[in-house]
Amino acid sequence: MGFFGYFLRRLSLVIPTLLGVTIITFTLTYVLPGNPAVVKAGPLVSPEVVKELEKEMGLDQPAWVQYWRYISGVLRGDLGQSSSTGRPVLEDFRQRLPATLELTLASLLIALLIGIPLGVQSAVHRDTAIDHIGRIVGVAGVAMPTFWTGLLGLYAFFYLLGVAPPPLGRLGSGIAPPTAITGLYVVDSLLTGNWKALGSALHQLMLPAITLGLSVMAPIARMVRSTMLEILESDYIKSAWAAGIPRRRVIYGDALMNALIPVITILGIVFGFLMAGNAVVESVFAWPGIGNYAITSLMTKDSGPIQSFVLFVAVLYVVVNFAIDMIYGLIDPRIRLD
Amino acid sequence: MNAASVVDVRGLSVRFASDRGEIEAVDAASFDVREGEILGLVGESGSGKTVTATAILRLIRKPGRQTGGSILFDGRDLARIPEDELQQIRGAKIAMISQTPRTSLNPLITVGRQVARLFQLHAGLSAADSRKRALEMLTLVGIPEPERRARQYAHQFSGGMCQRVMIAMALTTSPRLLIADEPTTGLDVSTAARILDLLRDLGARTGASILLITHDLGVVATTCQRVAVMHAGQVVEIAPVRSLFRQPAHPYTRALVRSIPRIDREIVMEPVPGSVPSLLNPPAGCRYAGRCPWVEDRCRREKPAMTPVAPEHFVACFAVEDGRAAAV
Amino acid sequence: MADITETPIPLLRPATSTMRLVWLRIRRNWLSAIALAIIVAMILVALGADWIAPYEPDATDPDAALQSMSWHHWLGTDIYGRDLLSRIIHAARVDLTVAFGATAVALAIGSAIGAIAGHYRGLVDLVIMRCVDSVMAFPAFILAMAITAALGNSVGNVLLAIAITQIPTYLRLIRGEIFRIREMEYADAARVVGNPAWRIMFIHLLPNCLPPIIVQATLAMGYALLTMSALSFIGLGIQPPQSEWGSMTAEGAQYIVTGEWWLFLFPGLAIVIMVLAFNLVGDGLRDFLDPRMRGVR
Amino acid sequence: MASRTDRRTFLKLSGAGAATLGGFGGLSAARAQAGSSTLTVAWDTDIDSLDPHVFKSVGGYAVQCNLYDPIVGWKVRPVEGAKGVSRSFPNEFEGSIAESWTFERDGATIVLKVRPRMTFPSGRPVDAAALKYSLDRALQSPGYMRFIMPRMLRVTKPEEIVVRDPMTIALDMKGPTPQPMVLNFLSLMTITALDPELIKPNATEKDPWAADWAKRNAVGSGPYTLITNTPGVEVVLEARKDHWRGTPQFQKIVLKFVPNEADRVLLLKRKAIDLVIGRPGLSPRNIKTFENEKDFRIVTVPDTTCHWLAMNQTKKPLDNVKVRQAINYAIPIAAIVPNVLMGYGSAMKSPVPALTPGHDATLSPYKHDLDKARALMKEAGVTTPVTLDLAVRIGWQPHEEAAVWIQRELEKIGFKINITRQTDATFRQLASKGDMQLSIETWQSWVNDPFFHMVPLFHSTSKGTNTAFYSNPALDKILDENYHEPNVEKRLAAAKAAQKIVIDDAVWGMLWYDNWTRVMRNDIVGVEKRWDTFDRFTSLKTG
Repeated sequence: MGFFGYFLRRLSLVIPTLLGVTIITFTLTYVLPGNPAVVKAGPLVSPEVVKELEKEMGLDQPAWVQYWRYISGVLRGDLGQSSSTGRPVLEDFRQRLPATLELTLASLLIALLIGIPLGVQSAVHRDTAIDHIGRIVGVAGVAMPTFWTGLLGLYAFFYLLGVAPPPLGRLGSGIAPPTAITGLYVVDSLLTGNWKALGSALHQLMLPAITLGLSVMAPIARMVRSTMLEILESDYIKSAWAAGIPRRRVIYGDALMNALIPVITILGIVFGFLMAGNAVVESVFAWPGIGNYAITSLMTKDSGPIQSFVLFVAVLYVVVNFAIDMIYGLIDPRIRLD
Repeated sequence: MNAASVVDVRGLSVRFASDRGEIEAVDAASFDVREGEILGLVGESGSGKTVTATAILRLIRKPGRQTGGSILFDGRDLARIPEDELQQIRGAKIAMISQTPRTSLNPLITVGRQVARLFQLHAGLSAADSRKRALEMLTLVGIPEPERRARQYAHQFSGGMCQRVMIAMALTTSPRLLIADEPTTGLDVSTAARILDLLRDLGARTGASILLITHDLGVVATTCQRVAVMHAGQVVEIAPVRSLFRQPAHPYTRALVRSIPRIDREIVMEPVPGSVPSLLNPPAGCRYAGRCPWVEDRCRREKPAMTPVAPEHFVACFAVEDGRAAAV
Repeated sequence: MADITETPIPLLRPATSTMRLVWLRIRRNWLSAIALAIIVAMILVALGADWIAPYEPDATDPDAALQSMSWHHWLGTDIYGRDLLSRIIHAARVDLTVAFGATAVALAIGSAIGAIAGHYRGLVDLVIMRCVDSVMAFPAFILAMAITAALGNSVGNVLLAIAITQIPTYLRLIRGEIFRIREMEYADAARVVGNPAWRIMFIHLLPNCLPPIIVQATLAMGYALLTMSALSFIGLGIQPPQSEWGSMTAEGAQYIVTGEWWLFLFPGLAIVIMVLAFNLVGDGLRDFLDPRMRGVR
Repeated sequence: MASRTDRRTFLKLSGAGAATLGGFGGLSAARAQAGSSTLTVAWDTDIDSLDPHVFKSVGGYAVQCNLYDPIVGWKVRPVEGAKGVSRSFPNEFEGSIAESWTFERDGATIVLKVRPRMTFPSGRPVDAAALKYSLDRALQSPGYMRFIMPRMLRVTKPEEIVVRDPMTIALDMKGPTPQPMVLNFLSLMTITALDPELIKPNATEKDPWAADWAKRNAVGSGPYTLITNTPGVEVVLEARKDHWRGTPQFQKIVLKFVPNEADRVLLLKRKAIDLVIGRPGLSPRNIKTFENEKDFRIVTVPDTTCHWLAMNQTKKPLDNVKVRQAINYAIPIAAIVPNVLMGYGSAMKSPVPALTPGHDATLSPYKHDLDKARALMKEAGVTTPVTLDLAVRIGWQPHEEAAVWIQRELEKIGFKINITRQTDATFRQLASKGDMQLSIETWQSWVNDPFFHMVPLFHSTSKGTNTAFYSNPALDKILDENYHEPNVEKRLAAAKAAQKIVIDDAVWGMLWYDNWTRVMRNDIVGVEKRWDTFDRFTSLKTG
């Protein structure tokens, strides 16, 4: 019953954290300048009309009343209205979330596919040219602002070379989205065998996903490298060598398997980077996700989406980290069985 | 040399690079392990025993490297054969068990699987057959309820149990040589004794020769046929057990034998006077010179060669050569 | 007794001078050494901006608008005819101020609260740690974005926003170290002898905390620069007349398609180089200060 | 071919750096689509509401102009010397929903004759009853038409909207009203016909005009219908086959949401889109880069959008008329027009735009004269340098650039200017609260009438839009008395008097009038620009 206890222990930390999160998001919006009533009313109306609107929107109530209304709304799934799309924020989120998830997962996949081998090779060839190059590539990946790499990529691969598609959404023009199952176009088109949509979705995804993936690859590579170094020195790897297990299997089997467990724990942090990078990358590539939505809303001081985005990301971050802890517990028999 | 050697180590040198210079961890060590025997390799911590064992399997890792000597196994020099051939030898013909059984098992693979995969790898058995053989092997090394235990992970095993698993793994493919590196470290006395019994028993049954690395002369006395004494990276004396304990020749060996507690076989050794010399740019001569009561100028300048003092009994010491040692 | 299996280190005797060792380590970490040199150089440039910059950063010259690289303007000019090099040099002040400032503020606040949590333990600690958890529930950039959006985008607010995202790191570090020291027997012994508690803390805390803090702070400065530039890109950056590399890059982005690529490239490169430098130095320091790594090879 | 042009342009622009990357031009994905029926447009706005009667985003209005028909329309005529572009002219109207109209009671009643056989997409007729329902809704539903309609049309109650026969409707106004003003008002896309049978089923007791529902659903009779609206991605419009104007060439309009201006330029240059619309759409500097590209066409016509330096009179020393005059003498507008607007605009001579009736370019004495400015500063008694903030909106490139030019000149006459950049929303809030000192403001009047234009900007009761917080009873009196003056001559004379007061008082730091400019694929013609500046896609075609 070790795992259940572990689950409960972690869960008991999650709830106060989530409460804290809502207090922080509420406080931040409460002091956010830009009177939503003024924005809603438009320039041709009198201050009296604005006052009336404020009252209607409950902006004249004390903070704690507004917080209570906010939190009970959130629990009911009412995230307020967006003044720029005129729709409930939840509906806008639902529409845009698949785009964000698709980009995030694709980037994570790219980061893992590059980061893990890079880290392994750096560790195996420690202090050789391979290690140094890997280190520089990794550090350079994090050192470049994502909007900078994104725009450079767009300029080079779309404008100059024409190999990347125009940054106009998730599918090329004239291509109908695949039948919605998961909302992720790549997955859905695979499931329905819609190869045309698959090709287009992958093409559109390519540049933003690489941009975002490169920016979070370094922590993965670094973590893999350092844990691999430690594990390659461990007794069980030595005994694996001594037992004549082939080199590839020792490195990519025995050692990597163990090295990936700590990597799972930093996936939480990587996810945080991804969510942050997402907002910027989505904005650069006009990717129709929630990050882009939040940033556009920032410009128009559309507080509903901003507040909801920050809250949503934080909650998602907490949940993801919790899930990662649970996965960690399930994978590592030392936690699962004790 | 009467019996055939399984492995013949000749003039083995291993060095480690460091910031401050080269560390000569093993210096021209020579010894052999013969068919069916248990050879003890004794010495204080840091005397180069484990490095020697690691070198036999050619598993010295950077910044270390073998700088000289040969390791003859089946008439071939292990230091010079290609890596993929060596892969066929490691685990299959030369197996090793370590002093840290608990950490030497992969924490994420079930114990049974770790044993079974060696059968698959070295004996080419199918997955099902390997599993069966693994269970047999676990039974053989005295793991109770092998079916259940095979599905467990290393952290659910005690140290002694882990060592049994290690032995089971080492013996899966009936190796010709088993290197046991301090196999009883960290185990309580009775467990240690049982592990040693098991080793001796299995060694005899499978015909494997054993290189038993230990710092415990007591273990050597009860387990080994012959013994090689190492000090600061050099082999200073080789002798049959009986001969060594009756008449230790090298001053270091004498100190070691003196340090054995009388009644029990506690692993702790009385310290030999003085401390192990730095292996960083060591002096040219005998490395025991700094601690030796009979030291003379020549000891610091020249390295003594192995000379016979009795049948099968060799020692590297000018004082013994000169007969001065006998005076004590 | 450890055996030789671990490492041959126990056998080492100091046989060479300290200077030689330092040199050896620098040689091994030449990349970090270069990075450190870049940081020092950039600090000097920022301090001496008034003397080094060839032009006044805000001096407009409509006749020289949007010129490419030339002898007169090494990195070209912007739409107002302002010299890009001079602006990058002056912007270094803002960037480094925020990077160092945010780190210093985070360190100060984080240590103070961490010390309180570590000292009082119990309920105080519990409450503080739950607050920390809540703050850490936000990805750093998202939190910085929300704070800047709420407070407005002045240098001080951007600095504060970045600092807030970094506080938990130092707080937890200090708190953990205090807990560890309290557990240690020699601290009790020292107390019996009559050393005041703060002195014990200070004496033992400093050497233990300093290396990870230095490493952390160095890396954090790189992140601060990146956060600031991303904030600028989404329109929450520092406002004119102050300019910083991120806002310059974001503004420059408007001009790539019309051919004035230098306005985008060079300020961005300044960020890349500085972040790279901070990261490499941080990595180097980690290797240098981490006792486990010391002396190997 | 197209890709080669791109490459050459790029090589020219960026010199050596591109040479290394140059070998890949053949991979361009340029879309050749002359005669195509789909028009892909980039804009930077979402649609916040489709309800004609509420205040909304630029996107909302722009789409509505294509989904609804106005009651009366601004007539367009080809612009001389420009290919394929027409514009509206002052006080020229054409029939739309109302095929014709007559005035009764000395201009106090307007009688509208509804176009026969006109239908909604549902097939139901657009008749007097539908129009009556729509006008009643404008007057009563939540939104801002209920404030504006009584003010301009002086129609306050539903009873004043009378159905005379199934195809005739009359509006009884409070008194004689200037005819152009009435017709201008009826040309707004916010006063239109909604399909009553679609609205009614969605009305509730709390929401009798189905305001919630209408926000998300278009119910107009216009040339296009809304197919999809995916906020943040795209809006797709499809042409009606049975619209009274006939079938447009572009059957499908895809409006792509591209918030970043650099991206819009990139997309257009790569021909991934055909046209950029919106405010500002493209800034002059980016427009200029298309000037020598043979694959693109720039359409630019004068417009009524005003840009000025707002001076908050509640802040010292901006309350001093001499200081404000000094600032007007210091503004280097002659340099700003070519260097910031790149010629896509013209210097402002009066707060009433040049195209608006009553505009008088002779009233303003101001020209760039620093000596005069310094003298005025001295007269005003301002000696020590005064520090002022000059606020601009982020992303409004001409404003940001002009601010620097203005800053430089103002610092020469004794100011210290800090330029601050605000997001649009913050900017608007600071302005309406009176927290600005100097700011660059902009205004465009959909109704091309001097009084409609001046009242919100200069009348002391116009909170929120009178950003100078200017208050002058004499001006208020002129504006109030002549707003509904039916005598054209008298009204224009009053407009001139009002202008003179505003100019003499130097209420604005006068900057410029924008041109209305669009960059598009070079084969698109039939561009029509109306007073409200929103694009109508129905007239566009290739040729």
